[in-house]
Amino acid sequence: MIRILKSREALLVGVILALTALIASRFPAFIDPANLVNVFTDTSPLIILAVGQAIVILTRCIDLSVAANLALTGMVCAMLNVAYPGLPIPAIIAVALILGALLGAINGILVWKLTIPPIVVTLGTLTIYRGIIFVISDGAWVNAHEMSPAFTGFPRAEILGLPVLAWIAILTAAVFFVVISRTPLGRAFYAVGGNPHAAVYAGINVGRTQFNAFVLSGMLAGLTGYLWVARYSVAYVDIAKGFELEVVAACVIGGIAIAGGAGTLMGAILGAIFLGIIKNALPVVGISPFWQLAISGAAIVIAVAFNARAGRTKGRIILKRAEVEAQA
Amino acid sequence: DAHEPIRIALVVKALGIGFFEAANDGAMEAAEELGNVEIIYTGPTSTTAEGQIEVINSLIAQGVDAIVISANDPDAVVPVLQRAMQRGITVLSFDSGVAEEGRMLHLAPSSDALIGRTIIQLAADHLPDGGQVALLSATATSTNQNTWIAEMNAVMGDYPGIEVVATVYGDDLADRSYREAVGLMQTYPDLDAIIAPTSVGIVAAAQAVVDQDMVGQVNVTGLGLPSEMAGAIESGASQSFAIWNPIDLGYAATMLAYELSVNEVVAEPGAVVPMGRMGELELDDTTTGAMANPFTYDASNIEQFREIF
Amino acid sequence: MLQPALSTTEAQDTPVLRLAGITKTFPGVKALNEVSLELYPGQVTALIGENGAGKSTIVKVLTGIYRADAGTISIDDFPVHFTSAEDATAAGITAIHQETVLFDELSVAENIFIGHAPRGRFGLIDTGAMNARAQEILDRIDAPLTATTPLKDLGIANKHLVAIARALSVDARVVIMDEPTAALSQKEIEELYELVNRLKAEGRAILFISHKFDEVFRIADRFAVFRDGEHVGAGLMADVNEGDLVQLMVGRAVDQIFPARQPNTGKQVLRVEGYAHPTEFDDISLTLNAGEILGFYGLVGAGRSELMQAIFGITKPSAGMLHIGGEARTIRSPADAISNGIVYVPEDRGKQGAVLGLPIFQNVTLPSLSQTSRHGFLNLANEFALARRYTERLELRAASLDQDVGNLSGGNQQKVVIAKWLATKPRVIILDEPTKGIDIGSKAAVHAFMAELAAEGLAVIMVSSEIPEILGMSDRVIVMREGLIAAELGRDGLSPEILVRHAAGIGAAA
Amino acid sequence: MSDVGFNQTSRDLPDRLQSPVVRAFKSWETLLLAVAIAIFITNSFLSPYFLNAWNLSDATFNFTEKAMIAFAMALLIVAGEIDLSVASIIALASTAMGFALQFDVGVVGLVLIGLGTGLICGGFNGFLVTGLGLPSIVVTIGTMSLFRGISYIILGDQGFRGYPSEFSYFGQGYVWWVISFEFVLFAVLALLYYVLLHRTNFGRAVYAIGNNPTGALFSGIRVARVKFILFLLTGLMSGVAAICLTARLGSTRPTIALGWELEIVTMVVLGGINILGGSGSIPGVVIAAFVMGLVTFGLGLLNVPGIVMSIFIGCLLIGVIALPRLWSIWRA
Ligand SMILES: Nc1ncnc2c1ncn2[C@@H]1O[C@H](COP(=O)(O)OP(=O)(O)OP(=O)(O)O)[C@@H](O)[C@H]1O
Ligand SMILES: Nc1ncnc2c1ncn2[C@@H]1O[C@H](COP(=O)(O)OP(=O)(O)OP(=O)(O)O)[C@@H](O)[C@H]1O
Ligand SMILES: [Mg+2]
Ligand SMILES: [Mg+2]
Repeated sequence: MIRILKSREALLVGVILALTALIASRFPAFIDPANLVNVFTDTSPLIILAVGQAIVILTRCIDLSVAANLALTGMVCAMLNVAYPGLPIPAIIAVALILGALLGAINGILVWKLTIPPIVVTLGTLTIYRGIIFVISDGAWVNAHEMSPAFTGFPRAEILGLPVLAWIAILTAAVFFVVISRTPLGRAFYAVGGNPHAAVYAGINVGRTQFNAFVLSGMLAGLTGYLWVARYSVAYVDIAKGFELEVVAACVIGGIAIAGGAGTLMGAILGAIFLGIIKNALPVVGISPFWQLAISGAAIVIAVAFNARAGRTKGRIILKRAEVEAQA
Repeated sequence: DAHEPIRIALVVKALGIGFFEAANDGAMEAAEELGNVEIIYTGPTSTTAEGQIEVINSLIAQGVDAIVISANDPDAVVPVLQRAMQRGITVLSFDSGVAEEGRMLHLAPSSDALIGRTIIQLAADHLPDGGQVALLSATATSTNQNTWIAEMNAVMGDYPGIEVVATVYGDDLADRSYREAVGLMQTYPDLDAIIAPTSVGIVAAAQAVVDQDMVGQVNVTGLGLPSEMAGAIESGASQSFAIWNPIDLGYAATMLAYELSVNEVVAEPGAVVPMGRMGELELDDTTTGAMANPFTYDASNIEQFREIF
Repeated sequence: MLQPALSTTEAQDTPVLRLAGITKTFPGVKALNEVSLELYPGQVTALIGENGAGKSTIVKVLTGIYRADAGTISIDDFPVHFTSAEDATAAGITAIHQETVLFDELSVAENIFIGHAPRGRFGLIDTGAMNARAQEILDRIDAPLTATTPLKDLGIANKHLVAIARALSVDARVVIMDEPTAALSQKEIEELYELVNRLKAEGRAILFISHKFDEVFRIADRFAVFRDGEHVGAGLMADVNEGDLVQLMVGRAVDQIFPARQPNTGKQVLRVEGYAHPTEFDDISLTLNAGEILGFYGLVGAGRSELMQAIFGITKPSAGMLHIGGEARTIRSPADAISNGIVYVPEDRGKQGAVLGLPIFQNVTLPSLSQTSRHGFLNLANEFALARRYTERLELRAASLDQDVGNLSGGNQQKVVIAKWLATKPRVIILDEPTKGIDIGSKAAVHAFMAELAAEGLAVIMVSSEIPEILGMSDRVIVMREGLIAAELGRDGLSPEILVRHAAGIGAAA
Repeated sequence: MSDVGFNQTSRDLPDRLQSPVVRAFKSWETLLLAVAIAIFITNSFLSPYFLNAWNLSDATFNFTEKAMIAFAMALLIVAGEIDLSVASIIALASTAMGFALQFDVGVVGLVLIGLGTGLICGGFNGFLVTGLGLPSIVVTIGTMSLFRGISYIILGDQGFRGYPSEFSYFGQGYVWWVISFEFVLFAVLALLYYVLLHRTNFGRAVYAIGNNPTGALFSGIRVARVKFILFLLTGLMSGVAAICLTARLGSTRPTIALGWELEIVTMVVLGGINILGGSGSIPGVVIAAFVMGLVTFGLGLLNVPGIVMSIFIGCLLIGVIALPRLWSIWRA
């Protein structure tokens, strides 16, 4: 019980609740259910990407290409929709998942087969993917009026009062929760990140596990690409530019160790929600737009500092006396 | 060499923006009319001054005859443009201006005062009893939007019932603008209109109004492209909006560049420079001239223009 | 050179596993050169050899972690090929590796079963079954552990038990143990011997790697000796004595007796008064004189390393004073300690002792750069000269001084670390388990060297968990238990029994 | 005991197996230099405007400011840390200088304010990383927003302009003929950082820390202090770059130098600095700066959009690292 209370996730939940209460005390409309749904929906892309990024970071890698992958896949989906307006949504989603996974696989194969450091690989593919968007679209935007209503309507459609976009975030979290905790692959993510050297001894192929992480992260980025483009009804070269760092920030705020091997999916999701609330609350509570950037930056720094304090391992205790005190 | 084509570079804020693509069409039209003119359409991929400077550097190196620029930052590009002028290149700005010392003349799409009045007038037309309006601008640093907003504020006295409750910035990013628009509607439940004097912001705001089920309550207006705004007019999210014709703007800028570089017209206060089918441009004390009045689009004429730009 | 006492044709059984002509080359090192090895069911084969002889390398070849450049592995005379650790497990080979190969963020059960966890519905891991089976194995080896505990909550010795449990979680015909007792206390070592006997009785073939001769003679049936990547002999333990084995191993006789030392105690150099720490140790007072070797004995986990690290400025004590040469000093960092003449050879060589990615000479000069440089600018010639002086004195084996330390064997890495400290001309040298995992030849060299240093007037603290080493080397012994000093004993009347009693808290009064 | 000698070779251990010259020839820098020369030759064939002293001089502005930061960043990355807030430090330092304009502080005052702001920001990052023990990649993602955010708070939708004309020398002045002040500064800093990393005790400590921070600490290196100094240096170089860039632009906006951080990291990595710490060299970074400058300028002359250039840079980044590995795989 004490363990649960002291966990990083619980702490983060507490911070999120406190933050929400603080905002609500000044702007009661913020905790209006409709607005909360809104905030959650707005945060959904970040949540989905954070799930993918969390897996990648667990394996001691990092994927800086997620936002570029999102933008490229989104553009392809939008262009497909323009070219074949009749294409059913499931087909579009399949394209998004497959293309995203493919782009992730490119990262993965470079990390796996050529053992290039992930940050270098994804720094490279980040610029390459963005460039490809320009090449295929000739720099032109795809605007709302060119997209079919079904295409733009899908993430907005409501089921039980919640937009599909939000449901997809919930579903993603649920599926990956099972993957992480109950499949050999999920456990391998922890093993590979926690002690890659030892993972080899345990018969785990480190490179392939990292490859799988990149494919999953890419797949989720691709899915988000379609959802993003449909939600905001526009596709162009620069969508979600710089979002990759926000995704990483969400993971780390949520307690995913940047050195790999430690942290939980729940933490990453809470980290995303934390950032989402800050981002969404600031315009709503009427803070000058010029203050927003600094506030979210400060929030990241404070959250990380807090997190590191909370997560500091006390290590073992040799003195019997101290051990007794610690248990008391 | 008379046979070498005259090379006029059109440096835009960022590649891929519909408005500038249309301006490029106008430039091409002018080039065809003039003959022996080559248009180099270029610009950075994101709206930064540093990006434009790199582009201008390479244009200087290529020794183009004229640079026509819509600046991301009126001051930051001044030194590099001054260098261009020192190397004998004609420099003029259009759409979003460059500080006076960095160009020979500035072609404003319309007079700033007129635009300022138009955007508030568009909102006021549908608010006979007054009400709350909010501004959704581009980046906080973009010159033209800031000037228009200033001009608009200057005439607010003529609209006593109308209150501007907030100004927010969507950075000319679709998602950011969308979120800001949603934020506006939540913060100000009684909001009646959103004025977005930017083609990116206005589309995003219209989308947000539709998504928030606020059609009929919040009217989105401002400056936008008919092709992009057709849907918003149809859905009723926007009653009307205005814009000048970007094709004409590109055409006029090219004509001016040609006059200055080939026909050696001197751009000085009070000068009158011809610009082909667009007539003549009269330069004021800051060697700035306005092309034409903004034109208003609504349900009655949108169909006619949506295919054009 | 001694010939193998027994040729394999005389063995009663046929080997279950046979390696022939195995060669493995690393950049610049031929770690294995056409070696052969045979393991017999129901017998323990001890593999011995100096540091860097290639013992661990053959284990890694056998478990599919390395692929041999040449040679064959056959099981029951069928040739097999391993491309990963999984293949080797599937072929019935399991190993307790020299390094701890565990995962802090996973539970004990998950550590035991990672790679071959029981599956339930939809191919998902059956957590319940996994925990139950893990608990079963833990109970079988008398490990006082719960299967669901996160591994990070365990101490180092318990982690080792998990590694053993992991090796037992597959039903293997061949069990390999690479220095399994290095991190265990006496009691746990006894339990391990029992386990080995059980495995033997079940008919499994066991490969047992150790540097401890008493242990080899106690449990092994056969032996194989490697030297410099070559197979130099094999046979039955019954046919050889310790001297023979040592001769085979190092190619010469080694005087195993600890160096004779003249007590040569000089002035007091170090005095620690009332050092305390909230969780690690308390009430520590000690003195150390020039020319003296002070032994620190205790069970693994008694807090000796923590105390030494506090003296060296890594851990901050919450109270207490430290005097050097009679003057009070505050030591806030290792840099302070070094400038005060205190140096520390840590227990964890790879992580704390050496910078594995830097060349030998740079490791040696790292704390002495102010000596070799002028105004903060490097002088490579001086550095090579300094490095050469001290590595030569320690008989370092390497290809060049420019070679990365990571490519050296454990014993040679230890020499680099010691050389590094000697180059700073310290007054006090603390050696934490200086001969842990070091072969007998290097061990004797380190012991002789320690005696030499003390004779030169250096004050030496030697932390060790090996009783013979403590008895053979120390002028005085401090025994620690659970973060406290349990006893301080003079050289006279020291016996293994007294040491163990104090360390375990049984009470010397009896 | 020292006579026992069980290994004869230990007596005559050579200093090195490979002479430093041979080693240098086989190095990353050689490969990169070949790439740079190839690009130079290709460019001079593709565009008639390329081989022109003034044009080449103009082209150097594309990379000099970024390279100055890249030098300090290289040391930081060798030591196993990273600073993603550098571009935001430029923004804040430039803002501080612009703010100071109204107090008539003079050119020297402006320079000191620019450098000082850089130092303070670097010190703040350094404190968070070494004082509180936080991971630098995350800390600097946070301060990246924070520093630029402060610029926004101060500037809002305004900009600062009207820098004294002497100030513009730092960004627009020429020392001699086509040799700009910025280029000279770049060259001098390259030399300084070369000496610092490769020829001093401090540089050795940086390598040791990058290889094994614990081992370095146990060897008496003041790890936290060295890292803190590296963050200070990176902040300082961002301040220097802010001075040059502000002088070149003649104005300050909060969006100044947006997105530079990743370009700078790319430059450092392309230069052969191991992103995981522990290895790499300053000459590599210098060549990488030229490679990136040449590619963007060469393609710019062909009016290739910047984003398409970035495809080239991305491919170059991965390709240059991948090639040697592909080669060894292919040979095996
Ligand atoms: N990954 C590697 N790369 C390069 N050289 C290696 C590598 N692994 C081992 N070596 C070298 O191969 C030789 C054999 O090493 P190995 O670890 O097998 O020795 P060992 O007999 O187990 O020694 P110890 O008793 O110290 O454990 C040594 O010279 C070592 O330096
Ligand atoms: N559970 C643990 N968590 C973290 N570090 C540990 C743990 N167990 C051991 N260590 C570290 O590993 C090293 C070796 O520990 P060891 O078990 O030898 O204990 P010790 O306190 O050093 O005592 P001694 O030297 O008396 O055996 C020490 O540096 C210790 O700090
Ligand atoms: Mg070994
Ligand atoms: Mg210890």
